[in-house]
Amino acid sequence: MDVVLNILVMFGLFSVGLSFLVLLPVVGKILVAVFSTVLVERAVSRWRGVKSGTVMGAHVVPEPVVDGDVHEPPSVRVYVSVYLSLLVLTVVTVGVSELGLLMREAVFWAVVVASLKAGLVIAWFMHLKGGPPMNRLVLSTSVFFMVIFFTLTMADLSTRTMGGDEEGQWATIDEARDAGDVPSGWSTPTAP
Amino acid sequence: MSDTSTSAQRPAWVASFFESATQQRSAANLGMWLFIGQEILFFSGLFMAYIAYRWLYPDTWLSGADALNKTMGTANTVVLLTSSLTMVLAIRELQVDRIRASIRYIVATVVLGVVFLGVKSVEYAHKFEEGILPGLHYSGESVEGMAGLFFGIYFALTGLHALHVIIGLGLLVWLARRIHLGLVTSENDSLAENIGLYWHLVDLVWIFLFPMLYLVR
Amino acid sequence: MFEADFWLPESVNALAAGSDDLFVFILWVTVVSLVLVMGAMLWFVFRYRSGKAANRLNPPTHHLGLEVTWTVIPTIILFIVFFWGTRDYVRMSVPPASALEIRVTGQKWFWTFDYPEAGVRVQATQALDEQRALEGSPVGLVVPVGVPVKLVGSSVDVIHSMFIPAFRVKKDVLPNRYTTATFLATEEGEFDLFCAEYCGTKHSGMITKVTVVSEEDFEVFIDELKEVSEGPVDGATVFAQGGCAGCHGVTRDAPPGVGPSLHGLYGREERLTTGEFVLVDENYLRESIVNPMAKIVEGYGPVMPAYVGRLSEEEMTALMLYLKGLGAEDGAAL
Amino acid sequence: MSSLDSRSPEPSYLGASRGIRSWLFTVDHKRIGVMYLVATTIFMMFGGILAGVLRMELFTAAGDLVDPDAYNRMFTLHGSIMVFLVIIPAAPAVIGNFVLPLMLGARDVAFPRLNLASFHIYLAGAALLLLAMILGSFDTGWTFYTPYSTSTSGPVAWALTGVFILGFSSILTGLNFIVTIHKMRAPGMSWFRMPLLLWALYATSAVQLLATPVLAITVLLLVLERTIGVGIFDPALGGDPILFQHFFWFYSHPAVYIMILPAFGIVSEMVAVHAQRPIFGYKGIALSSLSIAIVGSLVWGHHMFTSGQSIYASVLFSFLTFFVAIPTAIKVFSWVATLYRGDIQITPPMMYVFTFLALFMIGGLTGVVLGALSLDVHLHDTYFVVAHFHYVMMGGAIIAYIGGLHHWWPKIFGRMYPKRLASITSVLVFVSFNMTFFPMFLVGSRGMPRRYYEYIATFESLNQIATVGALLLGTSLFLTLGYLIWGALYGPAASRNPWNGLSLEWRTESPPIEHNFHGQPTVSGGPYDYPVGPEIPSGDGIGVSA
Repeated sequence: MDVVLNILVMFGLFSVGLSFLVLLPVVGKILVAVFSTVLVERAVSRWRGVKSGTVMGAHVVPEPVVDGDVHEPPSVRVYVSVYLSLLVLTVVTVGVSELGLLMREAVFWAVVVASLKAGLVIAWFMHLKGGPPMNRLVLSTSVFFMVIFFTLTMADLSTRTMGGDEEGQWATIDEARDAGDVPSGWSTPTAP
Repeated sequence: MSDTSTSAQRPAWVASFFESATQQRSAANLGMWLFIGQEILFFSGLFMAYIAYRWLYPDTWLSGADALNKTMGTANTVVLLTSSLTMVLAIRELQVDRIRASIRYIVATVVLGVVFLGVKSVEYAHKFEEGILPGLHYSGESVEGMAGLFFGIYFALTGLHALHVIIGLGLLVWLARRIHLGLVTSENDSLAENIGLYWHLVDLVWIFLFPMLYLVR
Repeated sequence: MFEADFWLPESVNALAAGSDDLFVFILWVTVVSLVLVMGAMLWFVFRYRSGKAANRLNPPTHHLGLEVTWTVIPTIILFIVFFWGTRDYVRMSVPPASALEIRVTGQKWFWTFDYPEAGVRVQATQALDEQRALEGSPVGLVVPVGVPVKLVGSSVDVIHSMFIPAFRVKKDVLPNRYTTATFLATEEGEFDLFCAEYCGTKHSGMITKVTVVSEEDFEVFIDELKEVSEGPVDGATVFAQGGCAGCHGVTRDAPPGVGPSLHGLYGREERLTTGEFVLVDENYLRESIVNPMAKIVEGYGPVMPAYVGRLSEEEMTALMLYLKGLGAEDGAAL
Repeated sequence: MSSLDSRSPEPSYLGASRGIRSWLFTVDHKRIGVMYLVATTIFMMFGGILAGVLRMELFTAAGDLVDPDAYNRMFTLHGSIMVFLVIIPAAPAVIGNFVLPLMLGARDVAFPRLNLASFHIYLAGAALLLLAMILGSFDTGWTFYTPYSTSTSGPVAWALTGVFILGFSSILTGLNFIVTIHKMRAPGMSWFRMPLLLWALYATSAVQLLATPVLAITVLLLVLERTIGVGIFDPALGGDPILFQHFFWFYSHPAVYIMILPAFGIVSEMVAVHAQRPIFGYKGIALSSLSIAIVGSLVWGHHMFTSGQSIYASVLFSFLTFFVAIPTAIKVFSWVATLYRGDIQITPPMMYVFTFLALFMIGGLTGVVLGALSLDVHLHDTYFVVAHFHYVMMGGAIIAYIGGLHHWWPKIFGRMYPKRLASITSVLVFVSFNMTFFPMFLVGSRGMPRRYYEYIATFESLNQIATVGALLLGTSLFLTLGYLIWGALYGPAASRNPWNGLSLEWRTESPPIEHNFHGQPTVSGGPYDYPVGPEIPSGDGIGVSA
């Protein structure tokens, strides 16, 4: 096991950890931006040839300061166009899966399309856009924690075999079975 | 300060401990979003398991996705997306005081939810016939490697999602009744908004669940 | 009080040499900050207690210098502790290339040590350890002094953890993969080895010794083991080395243990947890060893580990013979 | 607010209605708080008695008092009860429920029926845990590590379902508090005019809301594993037991902050009120609560340094761990600095502040030892860890909670307990606490693993000191319980504001009326704006500029 390499990797991980803390506010802002789908909204506005911020409905409601007591429901047209975009994106994601991409690319595109769809649902169907800003904070915080959960857990799983030693190697069931060491204490699974 | 100054305009549905209808509505809205936040974390556990084991057993996941019925998955996606549309339309109709239309849209949402569950149970039934059961009970032949694990996650994820759909259906029926009785109105629509938010959450989970389980190979 | 000896057992692992210094450093940090903070607290209480005349004019609510100081100083100390601890940790966890490899297997509730190069195996149940101690032979895990050792651990049932305080070594052994721990013993002697991850009824009995011997003695030890393993297989030895005695009594008046007493078992009818009855014959015995969960005798839990693949056919035959003979003289009367 | 000076004829919340149903189905946050108080106290006594038996068993090196399975079940129950039924609900659900709306100047929490529901859910979860105990009890340890928890016999699934349900109670309480703090603040109460307890409860609630769902899904998967064999953590199917530990600690490490953050808030209140001066570094304390909540959620892997986790992940987690220590240190220094130039009242709550500071510092600093990778390898899963978390959880969270009870007792029940006896008892608690848990540091660092039913003879004398200490500690806690109950029933009537506090709860009656305040209170200054001139106000005056 190359200690120097290890230490280099460790410092790589430190900087990841450090940037987590330093970038906390920035990450938060990015998440808010993504989930308020500012970009999507702008694109739709441009496409429909209207001023940005007016896609929400025929009657433009100034964003309520604290809470939406002023009730001006968005127009049916907006809802239907969001719905149609969702259907198009569904077709896209199914289509992409038929292309036979490499696994990494397939995962990437699936997640991107799913996030777009989720953004549409959240922004318009769930009225995050134009709703109280606190809702964005709540959503981005929970997404942030979810990302933390995924990243730090994967920081363990993905570096286990980096030592190149037996450490972290999977004594898989098949291997164990060959060696006659089936982990026991459980009923043996039905052999496939 | 006292309550008397506001009590003249104070509707009966505003609880005594709230200052105003606005305060009550915004509290309900924030509460629901917090609930959605915790639901995201709840499902993140299963997605975490999915990611971790996908990393450890990529081959199993390849053949696992092949074993699932993509057509039914896509159909269910369309059904759920449509039900989300009928849901927002139901709330919109309620807000412009078209009660009958609103209830009709809720009924449509419920029907779509039932269709979703129907497709899901057909899918489950096929799996069971092929001996595809979660974990220990897996006895199918189509999937290589840690098939029990893959289907453990598949059934746990889709099962919990279906449970959320069932709860949502119950809530929708209850909502329709309350709208019918005039207990939920265009003014006092927090309940409708929140059940709507819940229904969209169920949709959101499926939006991620569908490509991850059915599509990505 | 401020020496490492007071707090920690003597360290005999060359790879962990000096790692105790960090403990002493933090101990001093702790004492100094406790004295400072508690001292300040008590002084303020004495100085400003109610009813005592004191200057209480404009008590400060902010003091930038002070606040920066008490943020920066702990930060610096914590960084020192982090780098120090990580440096020692890396040194302690990386096995030297020339390390002697020993496979450690945890099982409810005993340890098995395999020496792959020599092809020999030692099992360390409490009973076997006592027996070895009486015979004057080395107990438990035997390692040579001055040679780096790499323990490659795994478990056959639940998570256990090999913990050798004198070596500052601790590593969980897992049922699905290998974990490693490493040390270089600097002194001969006997040191405790504990199971540190809770594993059930006899968790606290899953302890043995690490015996560090000279290199010559180590060779003698290995050679003796080789001789024994090449000799004829004896059922009683298999029984003892398999750890069976940890749970099963073999005498007539043995108290009921974790598992049923095996005295006079052969030929008996036993009631199972399912309510069915089973005749104890060779097939049942074999099944219960290989796959104990299949048929469990009423009144006992599903706790016995499976021995599938852990016994050679020869050992199994010898064990069967031994089990059949247990209490045979009065078993016939039944 | 001159009308407040005359006692109103309105009955207090205690006497507003009668009968058991008026309690069990009340939506009044104060009554719900009192019911939580009763429930957690009963469970704490139960958990404490279990601890007593465990200590008696460990009095001698040989296992002779109970059999090993009984011992294993008892420490499991002790841990599960203390964590899930006592410490997690104690401060937020008892003190939080009672005090939070009062401090905000609100008439109730935002969702009173939800609040009652979370109490009922809590009772249901507790009932399931106790049912599991009656059905033969479970021996998994409160950590439920797989594959032990999936393969051992016993009603583990019942206990897990209980934990699942308790999680919901915790989530709903957190949700309720966040909405209440956002939406129900009295006119004039800006974020930085909130008492520090509210900041702490806010941070706590955020953690409850974000971390508890992961516990819920984890135990749900375990239940599915035990009932239908879903296989997600089963090594025989390729499942990874360490993944379970990630799941578990993603909740259970932040859970430590669910326990300790309200304690920080309680201490902040008590130290300012009983030193009769503005708190030092208000913003530092307030914001450090939030940063502890965030950073504390990034460090769970430090429970897994020896578990077979990748060493790179261990290094990362160790690094992040030290960042939690910094805001914590800032808080401790600020509390001590608050004593400077104060008018320090040596009252029972203040005695508990001193106790808390001493014990929590020891607990916190030994945490630094455990955060260092090289030392944790040796100390992990030994009695050193047991001592460390008892210093933090009991010496920190429970001591602050007991102190908080002393602080708000006259508000809750309108009667005062015997103060001198209370002060003396707090010293007894301090001494016997150290006698119990300090020897555990030593046996731990010398190598005694935790969860041991019998141990090698070398450790006997230190264990005997700990056992004697534990019995003394139990006695002093029972004494505390005794005089508190006596005080609530027969003590002298307490004034509206016995400690001269400035936050809103002291402006209403003791005990408060059912709707908390006569009219809507308003706020025009900070919660600790004591006059800072040479004159010290005395007596029962409210002394607030409002």
